Order: sequence, then C-alpha cells, then structure tokens
Amino acid sequence: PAPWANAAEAPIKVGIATDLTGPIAYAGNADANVAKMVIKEINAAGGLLGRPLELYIEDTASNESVAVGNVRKLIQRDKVDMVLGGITSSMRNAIKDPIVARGKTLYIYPQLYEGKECTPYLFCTGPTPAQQCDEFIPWLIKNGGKKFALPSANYVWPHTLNVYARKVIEANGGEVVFEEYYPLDQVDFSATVNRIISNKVDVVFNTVIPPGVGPFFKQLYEAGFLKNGGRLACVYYDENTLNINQAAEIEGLASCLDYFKVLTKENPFDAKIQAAYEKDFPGNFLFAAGSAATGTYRGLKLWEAAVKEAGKVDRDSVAAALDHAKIAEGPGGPAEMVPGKRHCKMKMYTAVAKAGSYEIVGRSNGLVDPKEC
Amino acid sequence: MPEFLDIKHLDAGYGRSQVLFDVTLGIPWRGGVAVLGRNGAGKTTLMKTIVGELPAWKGEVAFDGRDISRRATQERVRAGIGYVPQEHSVFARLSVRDNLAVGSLASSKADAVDHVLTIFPKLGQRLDQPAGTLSGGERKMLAIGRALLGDPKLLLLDEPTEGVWIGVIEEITERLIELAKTIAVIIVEQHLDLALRVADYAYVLDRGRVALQGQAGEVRDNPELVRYLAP
Amino acid sequence: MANAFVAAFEILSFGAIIVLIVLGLGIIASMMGIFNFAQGEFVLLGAYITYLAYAKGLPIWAGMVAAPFVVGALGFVLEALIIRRFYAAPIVAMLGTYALGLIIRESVRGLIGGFYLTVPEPIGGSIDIGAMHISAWRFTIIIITLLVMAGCYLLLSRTNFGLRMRATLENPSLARASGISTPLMYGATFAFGSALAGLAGALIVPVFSLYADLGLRFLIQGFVAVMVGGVGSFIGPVAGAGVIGTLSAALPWIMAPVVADVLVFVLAIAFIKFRPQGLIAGKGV
Amino acid sequence: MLLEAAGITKIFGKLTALDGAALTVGANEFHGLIGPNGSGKSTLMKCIAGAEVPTTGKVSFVNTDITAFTPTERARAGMSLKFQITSVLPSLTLYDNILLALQAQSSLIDLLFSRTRDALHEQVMTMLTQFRLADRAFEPAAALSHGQQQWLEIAMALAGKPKLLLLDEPTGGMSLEERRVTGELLQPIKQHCSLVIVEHDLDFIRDICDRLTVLDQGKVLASGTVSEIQANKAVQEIYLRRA
Amino acid sequence: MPKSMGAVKQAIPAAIGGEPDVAMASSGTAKQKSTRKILPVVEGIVLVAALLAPLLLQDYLTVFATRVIILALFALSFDLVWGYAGIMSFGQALFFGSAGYGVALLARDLDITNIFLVLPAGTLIGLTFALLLGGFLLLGRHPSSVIFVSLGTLTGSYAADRLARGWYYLGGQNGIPSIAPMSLGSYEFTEGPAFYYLVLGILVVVYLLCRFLVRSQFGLALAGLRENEQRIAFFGYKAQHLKAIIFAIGGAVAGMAGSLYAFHEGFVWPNMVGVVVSTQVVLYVLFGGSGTLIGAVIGAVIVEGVSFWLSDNYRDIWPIILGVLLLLVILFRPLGLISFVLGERERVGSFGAKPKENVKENVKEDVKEKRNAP
Ligand SMILES: Nc1ncnc2c1ncn2[C@@H]1O[C@H](COP(=O)(O)OP(=O)(O)OP(=O)(O)O)[C@@H](O)[C@H]1O
Ligand SMILES: Nc1ncnc2c1ncn2[C@@H]1O[C@H](COP(=O)(O)OP(=O)(O)OP(=O)(O)O)[C@@H](O)[C@H]1O
Ligand SMILES: [Mg+2]
Ligand SMILES: [Mg+2]
Repeated sequence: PAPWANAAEAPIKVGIATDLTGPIAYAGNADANVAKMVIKEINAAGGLLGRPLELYIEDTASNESVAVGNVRKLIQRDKVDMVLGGITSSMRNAIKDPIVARGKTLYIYPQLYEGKECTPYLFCTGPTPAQQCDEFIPWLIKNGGKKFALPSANYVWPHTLNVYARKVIEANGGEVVFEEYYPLDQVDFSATVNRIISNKVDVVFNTVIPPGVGPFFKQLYEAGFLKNGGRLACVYYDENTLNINQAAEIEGLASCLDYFKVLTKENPFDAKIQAAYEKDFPGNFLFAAGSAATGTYRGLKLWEAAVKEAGKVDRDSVAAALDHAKIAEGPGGPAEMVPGKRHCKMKMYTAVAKAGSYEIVGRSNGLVDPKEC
Repeated sequence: MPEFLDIKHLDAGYGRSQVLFDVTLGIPWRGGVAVLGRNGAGKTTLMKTIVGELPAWKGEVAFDGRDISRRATQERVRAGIGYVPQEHSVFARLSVRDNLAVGSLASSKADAVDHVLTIFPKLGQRLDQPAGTLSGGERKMLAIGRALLGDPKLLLLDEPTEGVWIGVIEEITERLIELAKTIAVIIVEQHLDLALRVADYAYVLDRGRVALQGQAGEVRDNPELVRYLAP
Repeated sequence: MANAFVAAFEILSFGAIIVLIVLGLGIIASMMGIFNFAQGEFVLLGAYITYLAYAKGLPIWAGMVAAPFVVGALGFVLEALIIRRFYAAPIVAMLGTYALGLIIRESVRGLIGGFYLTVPEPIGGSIDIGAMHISAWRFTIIIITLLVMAGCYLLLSRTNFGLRMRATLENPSLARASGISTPLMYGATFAFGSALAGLAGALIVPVFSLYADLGLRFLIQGFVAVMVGGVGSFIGPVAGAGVIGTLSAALPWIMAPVVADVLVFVLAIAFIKFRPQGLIAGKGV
Repeated sequence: MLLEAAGITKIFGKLTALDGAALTVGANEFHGLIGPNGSGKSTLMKCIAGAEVPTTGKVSFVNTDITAFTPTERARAGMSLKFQITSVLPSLTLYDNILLALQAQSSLIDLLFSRTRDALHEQVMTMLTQFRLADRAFEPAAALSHGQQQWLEIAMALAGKPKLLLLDEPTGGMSLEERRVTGELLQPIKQHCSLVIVEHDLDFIRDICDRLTVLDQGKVLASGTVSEIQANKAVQEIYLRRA
Repeated sequence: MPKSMGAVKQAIPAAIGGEPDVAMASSGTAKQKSTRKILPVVEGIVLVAALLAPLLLQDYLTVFATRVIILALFALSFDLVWGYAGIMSFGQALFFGSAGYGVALLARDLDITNIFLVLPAGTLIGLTFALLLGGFLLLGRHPSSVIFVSLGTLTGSYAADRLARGWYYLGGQNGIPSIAPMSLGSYEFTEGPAFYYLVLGILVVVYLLCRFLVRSQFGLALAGLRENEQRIAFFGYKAQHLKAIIFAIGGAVAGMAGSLYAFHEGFVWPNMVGVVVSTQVVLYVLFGGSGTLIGAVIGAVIVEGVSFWLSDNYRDIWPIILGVLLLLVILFRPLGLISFVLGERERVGSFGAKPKENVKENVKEDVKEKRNAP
C-alpha cells in the first residue's frame, strides 16, 4: 500500500492457513475475513514497530495433505513471521510440525478445542474444556437435571472434552447415564434417541457435529425429548449452527462460549468490531465464536501486543512476550495469556437458544482459567 | 427408373484404413442379390455401411429414392431395412422371448412372433433362456427370426447359415426364396448353392472392389469365380 | 413392545431413505452399466432446489415437486454432452462422473456458503400413538418410497421402455439395427435415474438439512447396496438398499456404533464375494 | 485311449443338454463330432476342455482322471480349445496373440527374463505365414474380418502344441476353397496330435476324419468309422428330419 | 457383469474418439507404418527435468517436488495393476496408507526410523495387505468382474479409512502427527534436496524394474489378462495367480511410497488409507495416460502441480476449476495427456519385433530394444 512505499523496513508477514474450501469453509472464510479486518486496522493505525503488516492467506481445504503443502508455501516461500490458523484438531496436528518444528515459526491456534496441546511456540487462543465446562455444567445441573447423556462424534475433541465434563458432572452431584461415540458422518440416531428417552435423561451434553447433529436434534425433538422437559447442551453452538435446525427443534439449547452476538447490546466494544466486520464482509460468513473468528481476533491482537513489547519479530522474542501478553478489549471482553501455559484466560458466557437466537443467561466472574499445560 | 437400393461409387473403411473402393451396386425392389468374396474381401463392411453402422466416406447410398447416407442406423431400419449381422447377432443377456419382443417393437402384426416360432420350432422350446447361452445354430435362427419380425422391405443377411444344421439350412433357403418374391434380400453367404438359389443376381467382391457381377447362373459358371473365392 | 415398535419403525424409515436414494443409482448402474459418481450430487441438487423454493418463500412441496423435473432435465443434458462418451469404458465413466460431481458439489457449496441449512417438512411434527412418537415426515417418506418403487417397477416391467433399455445396454449396435434409437434411450434412462435422485434429495432434505456433502454421504453406501442387491435388474439394487439401510440403522441398537459402521461394509464385501451375482441375480426387471 | 469321456450329463435348469454322452479318441486320431443344432456338441467340447462342469460323468485324459481339473490345468496337460464364437484378444496384435498362446506354459522365471523369446519368434512367424496372416502380424486382432479371426483362432489353438486339439466349427464363414486349405493345414499335425472337430459340412468331415460321433438331443446316436456312420439308419433318419 | 470385457475394450478407441490407429495402406497389402519411438524421448525429457529440478526451483518447491515424486511412485503402483493387468484397484490407498501408518507406529512406539528398516517394512506391509485383499477379491472359483474388484477395493479402502478414524491406537481422526525423520545412522533425512534425490533415485529404480517387468514376456501375459482373463486360462495361464502377483507387486510399490510419504510429510492421517487418496491416484494415472509407465508419472506431476498452482491463484474456487480440467481431459483425452504425443499403437505396443529389424539387431539382454525396434 502507498503510505508504506518508502518505509525503512520490509513489512512484517502474517500467515493465515485456514479452510477456505471444503466442508468447513464457512468458518475458514470468516477467520480469513477477521484477519483481513484486523490487519487493515493495525496498518491504518500506523503498523507495527513502524513496519506495515502483510497478510498471506493459504487454503487448508479440510485436507491435511493439501494443507501441509500450502503451509509450506507460507513458511518456505513467503517466510512469514507467524502462522495463525487451522480449525479442526486434526488440521492443527498436521500443520503444527511443518510450522513449529520443521519451520521454526510461531503458531497460533484460534479454535476452541480439547486442550492438552503443550507444544512450545504453539499458542492457543480459543476456549478449553475447563473454560467451557467449569461454570456451564453446574448451570446445566441446576437448570436441567442430574442425568446426563454424552452422545459424541468419534474423534479426539469429544473424547477429551467428555473426560473433563464427566469429572465436573460427577463433582457436582450429576450422573452420566451413557457416553457413546459415532462415526463422524452418522446421520441416523434412532438407537441413541431411544436410549435417551427410555433412560429419562435430563441433559443431552452433545458433541455430535454436523452433519449428524441436525438429524440428531430433530429425532430427539420428534421423540418428545424437549416436550418432556429435556435440556440440550452443546458447547460449540454459535450463530452459524442455529440454522441447522428449525428453531423449535433446539428451543432451550444451552451453549457456553467466549462470545455471542447478543453481547453487542451490552458491550460497546463488541458492537464496534461486529459492526466493522459486517461492514467489510456483509456476506454469509458470520463473526462467531464457534468458527474461531473470535479466537482469530484475539490471537492477532495478543500477538500485536507481544510484538510491540518485544520490539522485534524473531520467534523467540515474540514468544517470550506473547507468553504473558494481554489485551484490554476483545470479543466478549479482555483476554490474557497465562504465563508459561501458552493458553489464554477469557470471559465465558452461557446462552440459551430462544426462538432462533441466543439469550445470555450466565456470565463468568472475570476471566476464566484455561487450566492447561 | 432408380433401383430400390442404389449404391454409387462407395468408399468406406475403419479409422484410416480404407476397405471398400468405389463400389457400385443396385438392388431391385424384390428378389435376391448375393454378395460373395473370400475372407476379408469387404462383404461385412459393405453391409455395415448400408445399415449405417459405418459411415460412408464417399459416394451415395440411396434407398427407395432417398439419400440415406447421412441417416442414423435406427432411422434406416425404421425406413424398412432389416439386418442380420454376422457376429453378435442376438442380445446375449436377454431371453429369447425378449429378443423376439425387441424385434417386433416396430411391427404391428400380432401373430408375427408365432409365425417365426413355426419357422424355427426349436426357439419355442428355449423362450426363457438367455440368448447368449443358445447353441450356435439356434442363435442364428433367433437372429433371422428377429430381423423378420421387423417387416423389412430390404433384408440384409450376413452369413445367415454359418453353423446351421443342414436340415435347417434347407428350411431357411426355402423361406428366403419365398421372401425374395415380395421383398428385396441381400445375402452374404459362403454356401454358394444356397446363395445362388436365393439370388437372381450376384456380386463378387475382391479386396473391396466389385470384381465380378451378373445373373446368378452366369456368375456360377464363370471360371474366374474360384479364383476370387480361394484364399 | 412399544419400544420394539418404535425401533422397527425407525429402522424401516432409514431403510426407506436409503432405498429412495439408491433407486436412481441402481437404475443407471443396472440399465446403463455406469456407476455414477455424480449421483450424490444429483441428490444434493434436488435438496438444493427444495431449499431455494423455501428460501424464495414458495411452498416447500412446490420445490419438492419441481426438484425431480429440474434434476431430470439436467441429467438429460449432461448425458447428451458428457456421459454419452463413456459407455464403452465403465471405469473412465466412474472418473468422469466423479469430476462432474466434484464440480456440482463445490458449486453448490459456494452457493450455500458451506453452511448447514434447515428446510422444514411440509408435514411436520410427530404422530403420537400413546406414549410413542413417530415422525410424521419419516412416515410420509416410507409411503412415497413405496409408491415410487411400485411406479418404477410398473414402468420397467409393463412398458417397452425397460425392454428397449436393456436391449440398448446389451448390444447398442444391434439395438440400432432393431430400430431402437439408442441415444434417446440413454438420455431418457439417465434423466430418469437423475430425476429419482432429485426426488430423493427433495424428500430427505428436511430430515438431514442441506449441506454440500449431503449426497456424498450416501454414495458409497449406495454402491455397496447396488452390488449386494445385484447389478442388472431394477429389483436387485432396491433389495440391496433395503438390506444395507436397515442393517446400518439396526446394528447400532445392539453394538457400539463405530463398530457397526465398519461391520456393515465388511459384511457386504464378504457377501458379494460369496454371492457375486447379488441377492437377486440380474434377470428380468 | 488319449481321451475318454464317459457318461457326461449336463443339465441347465430344466434342459438336459447332454444325457450320458461319451466320446473316446485315440492317439493321432481325427474325430468328427456332428449332430443337429442344439444337440450338445459345443457343450460336450466345453465339458472336455473345462469351460463347463458336467453335472455327472467322468473325463480322463492320457489315463488321468481330469474331471476336477480347471481349464488351466487341462491346458497344461495338453488340451487346447477353439471356441465356436471367436474370442481372440482384440487389442493385441496378431503376433502377440500367437506369442501369448505359445508361451503359455513357460515358467514365471522364463517369462520374466524372456529367455524363450528368440526361440519363439520363428514359430510365431511360421504360424502366421501358414495361416496367411503374416503380412498383418502387427495389426490388432480387432481389425480382422470374421473369417480371418477364425484362422487366427485355429493358429492360436495349434500354437500350444497340444496333444489334443478341440475345434468347434473352425470353418464357419469360410468358403469351400478356404475350407480345403484349412483341411490341408490340419493334416500335418496328425503326427503328434489328436483332433476333435465339430462341423456341419459333411464333405469336409469325411475328408479329414477317421472316426465320427453323432450326437442327437444330448445322446450319442452312433459312433464309428466314417463308412459305418454313413451306413447307419438312425443317422440317415435325423438327416432327413427337420429341426 | 457377464458382459465380456473383450467387447468393451474393443469398443474403446472407436467410441471415444481415439481413432483406431490401424496402420495399413489397404486391406490386402497391409504394411506397418514406420512409427517413430516417442516413449523413450518422453522418458528422457522427464528424467532430465527431474534431475535438474532442485537446482532451478526455490527450496519450498523442492520440498513440494519431493512429495510429487513420492506420489508419482504411488501412481506407478496403480498403473501397474490397472494399466497393465486391467485390475481396477480403486482402493490403492489402502496399501499406501497402511504402510504409512505402519512406519509411523514403528517410529512412534519403537523409535525405529532407520531407512534400511522402515522402507522394507513399509514395502512389506503394502505387499501383505495387497496379498490379503487381493487374495480375497481375486482368487476363487469364479473370476471376479472388473466392477466387483473396483467396488470391492473401494469399499475396502473406505472401511479402512473408517476403521482408522475410529481406532484410538492409530490416533483416530487426528492420525499420528510429528513422526520423527527417517534416519541413516546419525544422518536425518529432513525435507529438502537430499530427500528429493533419495526419492528420485528410488523412483528411477522402481520405474526401471516396472519397465523391465511389463516389457518381458510376463508383461504380455498381463496384457492378455487385461484383454480377457477367461480366454488366456484356456491357454494354460494361471490367470488368477498372475493377477494376485501383480496386485501384490502393486501393493508393495504403494507401500514403499506410503512409507516415504509418511516420513516426508511427518504425519499420517485416516484420509491416507481412504477413498479420497484412492481416487486421487486413479486420477493421476488416467490424467497422464494409463498403460504407459511414464503417463502415470506425468499425471501425478501435472495434477499435483496444477492443484498447487490453482489453490494459489484461485483460492476460493480451485476445486471447481480442477474438476472442470479433469472432466475436459477425460472427455477429450480419454487415453490421457500422453496421447497428445503418443499414438495408440505405440501405447498398446507389440511384444514382437518385425522380422527385418530383428535380424539386424542382435542385442541379447536388452528387452527394450527388442520391443521398440524402430
Ligand atoms: N474393425 C476393423 N478395423 C480395421 N479393419 C477392419 C475392421 N474390420 C474389418 N477390417 C478389415 O477390413 C477388411 C474387410 O473386412 P470384412 O469384415 O468386411 O470382410 P468380409 O468380407 O466380411 O470377410 P469374412 O468372410 O471373413 O467375414 C478386412 O481386411 C479386415 O481385416
Ligand atoms: N448355459 C446354458 N444355459 C441353458 N441352456 C444352454 C446353455 N448352454 C447351452 N444350452 C442349451 O443346450 C443345448 C446344447 O447346446 P450346444 O451349444 O452344445 O449345441 P450344439 O450342438 O453346439 O449346437 P450348434 O450346432 O447349433 O452349435 C442347446 O439347446 C442350448 O440352448
Ligand atoms: Mg464378414
Ligand atoms: Mg455349437
């Protein structure tokens, strides 16, 4: 861009590797958009260390093999100073090695996930199981009941999350009636629904993901689960996922995330970024927590803070500063890295779906600890 | 007066290799015409070009006064050409019954199938058997029967009696002589006797060219004939 | 007792859905000898058209009625432009249709933004019998599936269409020599198979919601069903679909779903190995 | 006896195609198999070569019971079959078609390291020349006319140097002259090989065969030397009867 | 399907626009047109390009090229079974991926990364799995139809994919990340030129072996198999054994490629045994031209190269463009890109040399010369 034409130093390069195509492209595109927005904002405010930021975006295509190839472009061809991205755990697993170990570059992972990622130079800016369960599950027990079912997609996030959730459920006097795993693309849940109904489960703590989750909730609804006072809970449900079912089928569904769009009503800063985002990207790709858009925002801002503090962009200096970086304002409120843990403290909100949108029903007292590493 | 089927200066072949060279022949409205020649002379190629399985490279094929050289096979067949191919002449996985049903799709006569079954009683015993499992001779009978069902005005027979039992050949010959009284029949045949009994006129192909032609009797007596039929 | 009834219904309804999806696939595979890898995308298009009608404020059933016709017409055009070139080489056909499917799928993904979108049922809610709740729409699907099956059967067995089609596949040049217009037959059959896929998509979208991989999800299951049932007839694939559908819905009732999932395929291959002609050997309709 | 097939019955669904048929062929004997269409000639040939499994019956070849042998094993024991419907390998060249038949019995090592190729070349070209196909040796077999494919198939069947050659209507689609040539080509193999040949052309059969077997409706009607058969009443009768 | 493959095959060239390139002047006096030998030229060009690549390419592209070469090796394995023996292995990834998983487990659980252990191990795993699956699908009383084999292998690969996703020991959905580099003593093969030349060397060796194989008389037996399995059984070929052997060899090559891939990429994941990768390899080969070894290599290079370039330049719609390109090639070049330079006759080839040339040339061991006599 013109104002930087005669800047003394070369631009700082930011790499984004995310799913622009493939089944979760809606999330990846939203993340890419957020990155564009933040970078534009930083550049408009004079850049970083007097240098402009330059954004490099690569597609991970929900295909690990394509992803690794493209990430190498970022690292080896574009020589970016930092990579942010990856949405699914398997993607993070696939690309972290080329970035961190073989590529000697800083990596920020923005999505809510199962925790336990303690690789040096890999920083996580999305919520962890502790952040999503510690306050949420007691709320569910109070507002739903003690008997939990944990139907889950069969991959690492539900497995690990369930271990934690089960601990919290049992610590709070609840009971897990069953915990069961399904192939990721299972779409028929009659056996499961039957077990839920016949065991008189109070809370379905769901980690089934699309495409299964739509038919699952529908079958539950049709079997009368909600009518009989059952409560649905699903910690990745955000504004994007509301459209998977008709409003009635998920009435009362509770979710716990770091950001919901309704917060714009009470929180001016959230209103500001939400408005800025929608102005730049009026399309379908929503600024929402479940798709890592908030984590992306937070990640970039924390990194900005760290670079400012370090005064340079080499990996070790930035990592040292990022270790304890803080931002006063972000989606849903302030955030700060927990020193030595490479995970991020943030505010958490519990919300309930009512007629197709969320209503906030609970807020954390201050920042919640990720309890990782 | 133009002939019923009028072929003028026809060139045809496969891919880049030419097989027929400047073939000219005329088929009258009724009566039999034999096409003879040694293996590889181009007889089958000629038949295929007439029904349209192979495009004519050059020349003219006129049927019933109209140029048909650009028409699709099925249109030629619907216009009244019946064809019994030399190979793959039945629908192997379809039952005999269905093979006959395909033959009579276009025909309006209700008892046509019965008629065919009286000519070839053997087929009547095999109605539900897939045609691919028929014996060689039965298969030929079915192919001829199928072609007859379409009520053709011009019938092309490419070696109809290959592998057929002598007794049946006799039967077929009589039918064909009968048939040739009402429609036009072109017959490619190695059984010289049969061919020349059915046909009034004969053409002999040699390396894709018409080498000899004339009334059946003349051709038979022509001393050259043996040379054209020897390998 | 009530439980067993619900279980039976649920299993049956999933079986019916698989049958519905496999109908078109089976007809194209059996009658034309082509394993159409784009079939899932025809299902997807049917679903998408239904969604479009809904999004434009039209009644949903209008979209459902339009879907088979639109997809059928598209199938006809695609056959003439593309599929026609593949008949001689079934394996090339698999890849050609795969590429076609990829194009359609990714385009639709672009159009719907990669989201999962809900489409309501024209007949919603559940039928309550005592304490049991039965999904009204799934029930409707069972009924429609039965009707469509009967219709197809009649079409193929009582009209000459089926005969012409089988003759065409068996020996195209002889079929032409018997006066059958093979291009038209291929076009019509492919269009018919696509239309059935479109219908399936339209009917199942309320159950599974709309997303780009909707059709792909069922594709391999569909192929396996066709093989189990037996290629070469109409009834074969339908029977196969019934078996695979009910099996994959029933097994999770008695074992871990993840195991059930793999088991279905293992059983299927083993079955095909020892009965290569399929449940119903390819004869007749 | 080189080949003894006894009590061969083959039932297809409701149809009994062969009903206790028998066939014996001695060494260096040319044996004709005749009978009306559908009498079971091809089926009998297939049962002998292993293409069909007889419902009951026993086939022994060079004094070994081969009833349970696969076609491959029978071929390796020294049998070779030309099908009634020509089945050459269409996209391979004529040369390769013959070579394929010639090298069939080589060991895997020989195949891999091609030790036999030079030796085989002469044979391939000789075969092709004999059957008047040499000038087309490097064209794909699909480009042959029907009659030419028949020649090629006979050549392929001969190539394996069988002890027993089974020819099912080898002269279909050939003219009288061509048949004569075929007969001449077959004569020399009598030195080392027996032949079973199915034909409808009686003159041809008479010319080359030592003995005949007549099948009718799956049963052996008569079997014996050519003159015995010609004198046989029952045989004469079926020749008068229509199908 | 009862329909004989012979008939289907025969129809291919005519029906798909590829002229049946019958070189003959007239029906009677047929003479083979002198065909220039293009194949060796193409092979030479590709080899030179491959040797020079790392010198001309930027580092990251060398790494990319390494991967492409591994995939080319994989493509070769599929071409061997499909292009030469006519066995449609729609589940080739099963051997590729299982070997990948195998060596990943060796590295993870037993700390074995020595190249002389892991490569043979991977090859062996591929071979074993291919023998098992091939034995099951290909052997037996009735010869199995092409469609059955293709769907059988496809289903096998699909089931393996799902098994890998569900099996925790294998890392489930996430696969096995961060595999230690392959080693030779204390030397570690990290991505870069050394790794590149290593896999290139392996590719060349395997290529030459394959070439030797398909041009030997064994190759003719394979061609017969491809044309009509039943028919050649009547000549005395043990057709099913031949099939199983070539299938197993294909599996072994795929296994070797899979283990190289696992170490090069540093992770394995369920897709690697699944339908996606299985289809991908089929695409490489069809794209390049099946039935020519070099076609498989070219196909892998071009498909991967084009996707790489497209995903760079048309980030949001590259899968669609890729689909369109594939479709166009399949439609208009059903015999693959190689058919632009290679005639059908040279592709199918002949195992016999014409008499004249054969007299002139008395080369003993060199199979190539015999087949390709100018
Ligand atoms: N598909 C083909 N491609 C190339 N050439 C062919 C093809 N079919 C036939 N030919 C060649 O064309 C010539 C004529 O073949 P055609 O089949 O017309 O002969 P024919 O007179 O019918 O012989 P036959 O008596 O053996 O049936 C032959 O030389 C044959 O080799
Ligand atoms: N697979 C099969 N299924 C059912 N019937 C069969 C099968 N194969 C042969 N047949 C029947 O068995 C009978 C004998 O057939 P075969 O082919 O042996 O006759 P053939 O003596 O060779 O006759 P042709 O001289 O006509 O070739 C025929 O009537 C045929 O229809
Ligand atoms: Mg002919
Ligand atoms: Mg016979």
